[in-house]
Amino acid sequence: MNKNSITHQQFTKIVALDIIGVSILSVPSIVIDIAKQDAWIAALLASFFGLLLAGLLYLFGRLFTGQTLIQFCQHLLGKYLGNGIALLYIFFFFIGSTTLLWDIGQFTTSSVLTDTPRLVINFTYLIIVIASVRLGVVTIARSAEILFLVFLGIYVVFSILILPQIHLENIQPVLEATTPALGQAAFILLSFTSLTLFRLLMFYPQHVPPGRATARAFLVGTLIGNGVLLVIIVLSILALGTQLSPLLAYAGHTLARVISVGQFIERIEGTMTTLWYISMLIRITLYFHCLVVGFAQVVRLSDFRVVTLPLGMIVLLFSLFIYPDFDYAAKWNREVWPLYAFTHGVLFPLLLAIVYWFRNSSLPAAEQKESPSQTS
Amino acid sequence: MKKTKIVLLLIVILTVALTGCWNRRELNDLAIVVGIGIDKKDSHYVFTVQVINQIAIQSQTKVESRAPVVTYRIETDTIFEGIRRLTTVSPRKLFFAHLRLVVLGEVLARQGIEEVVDFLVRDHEFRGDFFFIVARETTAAEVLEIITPAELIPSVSFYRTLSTSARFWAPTHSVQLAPLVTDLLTPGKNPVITGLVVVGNSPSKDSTQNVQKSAPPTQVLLFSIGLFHNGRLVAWLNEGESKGYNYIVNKISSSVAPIDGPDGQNIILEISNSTTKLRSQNQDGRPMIMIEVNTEANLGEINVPIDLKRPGALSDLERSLENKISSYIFEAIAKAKSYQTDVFGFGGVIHRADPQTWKRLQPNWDQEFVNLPVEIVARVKIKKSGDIVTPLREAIQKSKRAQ
Amino acid sequence: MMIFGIMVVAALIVAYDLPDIRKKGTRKELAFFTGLLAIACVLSAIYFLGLQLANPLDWIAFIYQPLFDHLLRDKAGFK
Amino acid sequence: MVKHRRYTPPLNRNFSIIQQGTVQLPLRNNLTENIRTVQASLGNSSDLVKREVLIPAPFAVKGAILYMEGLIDDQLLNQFVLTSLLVDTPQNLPHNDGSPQQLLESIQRSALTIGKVRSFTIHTKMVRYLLEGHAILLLDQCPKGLALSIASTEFRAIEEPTNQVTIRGPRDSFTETITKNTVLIRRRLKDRHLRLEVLKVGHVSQTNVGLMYLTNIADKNIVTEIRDRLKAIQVDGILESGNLEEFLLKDGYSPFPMIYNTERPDVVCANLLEGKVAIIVDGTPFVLIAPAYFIQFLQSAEDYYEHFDITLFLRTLRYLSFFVAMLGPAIYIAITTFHQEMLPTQLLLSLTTQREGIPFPAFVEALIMEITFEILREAGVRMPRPIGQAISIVGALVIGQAAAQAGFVTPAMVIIVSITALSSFIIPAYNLAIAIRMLRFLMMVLAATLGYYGILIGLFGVLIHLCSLNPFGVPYLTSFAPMDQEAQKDTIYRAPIWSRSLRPRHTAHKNPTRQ
Repeated sequence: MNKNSITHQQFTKIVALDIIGVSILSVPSIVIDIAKQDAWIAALLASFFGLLLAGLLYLFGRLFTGQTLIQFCQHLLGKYLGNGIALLYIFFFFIGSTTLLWDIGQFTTSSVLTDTPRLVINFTYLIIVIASVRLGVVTIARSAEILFLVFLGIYVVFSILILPQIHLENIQPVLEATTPALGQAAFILLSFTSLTLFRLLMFYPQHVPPGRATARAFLVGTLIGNGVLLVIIVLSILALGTQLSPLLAYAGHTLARVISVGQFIERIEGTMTTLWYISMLIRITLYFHCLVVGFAQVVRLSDFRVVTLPLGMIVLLFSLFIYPDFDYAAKWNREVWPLYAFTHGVLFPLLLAIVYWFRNSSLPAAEQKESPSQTS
Repeated sequence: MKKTKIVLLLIVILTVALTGCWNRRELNDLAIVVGIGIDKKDSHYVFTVQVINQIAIQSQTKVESRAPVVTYRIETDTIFEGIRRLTTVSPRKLFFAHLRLVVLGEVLARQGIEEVVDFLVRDHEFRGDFFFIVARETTAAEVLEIITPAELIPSVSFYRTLSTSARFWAPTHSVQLAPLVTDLLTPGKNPVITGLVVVGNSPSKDSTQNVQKSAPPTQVLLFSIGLFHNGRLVAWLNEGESKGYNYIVNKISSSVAPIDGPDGQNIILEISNSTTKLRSQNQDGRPMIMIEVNTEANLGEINVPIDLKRPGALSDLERSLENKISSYIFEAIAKAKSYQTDVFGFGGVIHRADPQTWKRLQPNWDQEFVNLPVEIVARVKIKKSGDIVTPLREAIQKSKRAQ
Repeated sequence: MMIFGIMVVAALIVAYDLPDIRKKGTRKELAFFTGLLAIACVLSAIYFLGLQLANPLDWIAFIYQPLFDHLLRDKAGFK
Repeated sequence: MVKHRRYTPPLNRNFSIIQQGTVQLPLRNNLTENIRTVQASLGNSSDLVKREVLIPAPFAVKGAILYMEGLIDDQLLNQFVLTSLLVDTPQNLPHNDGSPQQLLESIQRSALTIGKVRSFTIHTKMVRYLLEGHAILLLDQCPKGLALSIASTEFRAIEEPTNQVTIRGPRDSFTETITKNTVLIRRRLKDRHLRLEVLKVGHVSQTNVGLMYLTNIADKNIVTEIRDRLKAIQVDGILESGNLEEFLLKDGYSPFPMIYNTERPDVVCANLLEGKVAIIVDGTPFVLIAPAYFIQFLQSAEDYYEHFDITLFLRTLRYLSFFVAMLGPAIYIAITTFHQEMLPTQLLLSLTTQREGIPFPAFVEALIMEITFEILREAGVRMPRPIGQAISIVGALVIGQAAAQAGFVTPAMVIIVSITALSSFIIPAYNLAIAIRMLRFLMMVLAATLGYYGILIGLFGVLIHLCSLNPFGVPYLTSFAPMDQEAQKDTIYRAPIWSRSLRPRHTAHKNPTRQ
């Protein structure tokens, strides 16, 4: 067994946790706000496109087995253009890390520890993130495996405990939402789930052996992730209703508050915060991993660990004010982020693939060199 | 090398720890708020908080002379300011997560409750599992200052009463935060809140003397349901109408229903199970609401000589209960219609069944609601007649006759 | 106060990583480490002195907001 | 700048003489000279016994028997050495030319009625043999000697295990003698693939360290790595297997144990069958097993002897108590000082009334109680047994009653601390229990600072740390991460033995099936 490889099971769980990521916390209210009681249809749509995207990402990743996305850019487009695209990606990873860390701080300071400075929350969380990035992808994969178990356990308990609180009539009438609303909801959902999944390209071609099992890991992971989101969205609609959910910053958290089984199992929202922190952890870690590894590869450092702490400090700083307030964040998430994610998650990879295809067909002799992986 | 790294990490953790403790509140620094009362007096708000007096309820050193709760009162111009200013009146930090009861003064309720609700939703410390109550014909402060006999803490006492009576007694309706907000927001639904009446307003109500007699001079009765329209209290339902309301919204799990026997005397039926289905039907392009009540009842108390073994006797009882239920429902709807407030969620029913029609009706729903035809179908089934079939009184008469 | 904090954090980072970098890494690693750390410290200092730092999200929004407004909101009917 | 002064251990004098070559010389012909050299190199130590003998006629050769007093078995010496040499020799030995050198060889071949006899020609060896408990036979006019293995076996007998007690299961445990210990293992695994390699570790102690494994199962790389690490050890003495453990794990720090130790032969055998390597150190009854996984420390030998459903129950209990032991006070602190909304109202009321008049914050209260408890526990372990009992009574009174009544601590805190303490006793491996007890304080600090969030951060940290551990190339969290379907048959749930047909993947991939 190769010590550096990630098993397919681990990869499945990484994909799933990564998709669930921050989405489980902040997305339900946005989606329900737009698509009302039909939000679950939007979620289904998003899962469908998510599967499609997962397949494409897998195929795209196969173009450069053994390399990362950044290396592929450099390789394919040469020093200047390649590094240019790479820098755009790194900027994206930077935005991803900082905004997610902001989300952690925002959630914690508004719902869990209200008087604690955001700096402290972000700082402590970032320490964990930096530690896992420094320990390497294999460690991240293993912790993802365990975190996934814990997550799933709490999640299932959570969903079952919610059941007594649901009102089935909340989901009626079905299909009232207009097509644009459904489309937008699905697009936003997608921008939180599969559109940004390309960060996996920063390590998966190197660490996961290619083949059918990997493709399946991609698809199964996407299915699990989207399934979890779908259930949370449905539960939010059923238990909180389409009127209350959009008002709440963190519908999932409020959902945990309404749990009351036999007047005994209640007041457990504190325990349920575990869910959000676990799901966030893998995603931020991956973003930060991509950021430092990408940076190290652009400037060609031999060891990416060197820049983890300084970059971590910058991320921490920006995470304090990246969104000036919650309204800015809400508007950004609805209006700008989906397009931004789309550019990096679909447009650029497509362009890269086209360039690759073009160069490979025009330079058949170079193929061996361009993709040493194809054969191996 | 490793050693220095570990030491550095520990230093970081300890620094954070030592400068920390931002949110820390020791248990004995807390003033546990169990009830909030909000009144409006002229143009400003009066806040009353009921806080548990920990010293008084300490089990080992029980101080009989101390009241189990303390109430603080403050007057401000805005609600937010009020809640913040409250922290200055108590030596301990007010802690709202265990709030059981929010009592709204009738004056305030009639002027609008949106602001109050907004605050309660926004602040994370309010968990939303408390009940709302309107202090009918009195102020919230009055209600919160009463000392109750059966429970040490009055708010908990009201909370319990409310949740038990909502289960065993039809005319009350418990409302928590989330449903209230939903009702306020949903087009085609208006909220209701149970009203509470203070009976026997004796001067000693706010002292422990109130609990030293087995029949406390001042008591609080839960009574009737208050109808809201656009966040404002507009009317009170009487007991029968309140029952009708609960039948419509399917909130009856158990109750008692007196029906008139042949001599005008009562036969009391115990309702063991009741489900209501609301349906919307299209009648010549106009929606109509069908209310279908299916009730199971048991014989409770029979004060009239009636031969239950006679064929049709039970079904006669069933018919008369059906009529009774229908009339409750009818009265409730009539009352709501007269105030143009759809507290039953008929609009939602139409919305779910027929979104197209709803879209047409929604802008003018209040008016449409008044003209909305409603059909009531009540079905009653008497399941058990109690352990004895024949009423005892009749059996005695019979056996005497036989002698 | 916060400036002092930044200095302490920077010192901790240096104490944590510098020995390893000097032992294993090349001049380039050292340069990027110190360079980034310096940038981080300067930015933090600017922020904690109460000055406004540019928000990178605004740059992105500058490009994408019109795109959303014209393409998605007006044409596709997004809210 | 002040240079770091390296710590150099003072060398043992005897050792340095041997090392520096004063006696690195061959044996001479002269018997007295040889004896004198030996005496000199041992510093005329008084426990060196010199017994001069004369091999009777027809040889009539002077000789001497040397041994360290107490290291050899006197009875064996009398019965099998002296008797053979002095009484039976003339009859048994062929009468040839009679040079002492040949005589020695014939004695070795035909006269001595003991098992292990080795010859040597240099002093260093002789001294070493002496110190290892051999008797030395020297003859005059002969530059060669014999080392007779008649070491005293008067050590502790095999007794019941005292630390890893089981209700059901074998009652023998290892002793301080390596030979006895290997026998205990050999007796259980009668297979030609069972290998024992003995290395000597420690310049001074010259401790025998045995490496045992099954060649057809154990991963060769792991064995080689362990052997290499053992050989690389530079130290004066190894007194307990714990010393070795630290050497084997010196390139990474973790509070968590990564080498298992046991005093039970049956546990060692079970592990050998799973492809692990046992390291037996002379002088200690604790045998090391490497590589060890995390879950192994939560398992007990009995798990495999009792019915499997009982095991499921017991292991669930252990995993639960693992977390209780680590997080008990932390969660209590977090809930009572940060998340009071999580308590049911009634409980909150009863806790608040308890806390009325307690002078310390909950964290300090917990700290006081925890430290008191740790002191008591340590005192209980170190004290002689009868006093230990008294200590536990005092402890129970002081902690349980007096402190709560005096208003130092709340009764609730007493309950929490006691439950935590009990939970830490449930963990079968003492070294894991200690690791958790230390982490508990860290968790308490985090909980007192950041509440539940702090605990989560701490748990994440611990998890990541555990995930990054790879003792001897095997993931520490094996069978959870990387997740292994087959290994689930022996984690929290132990499948019936008959259904566990596969050995652990990481250590025994060479020969994966059991049946």
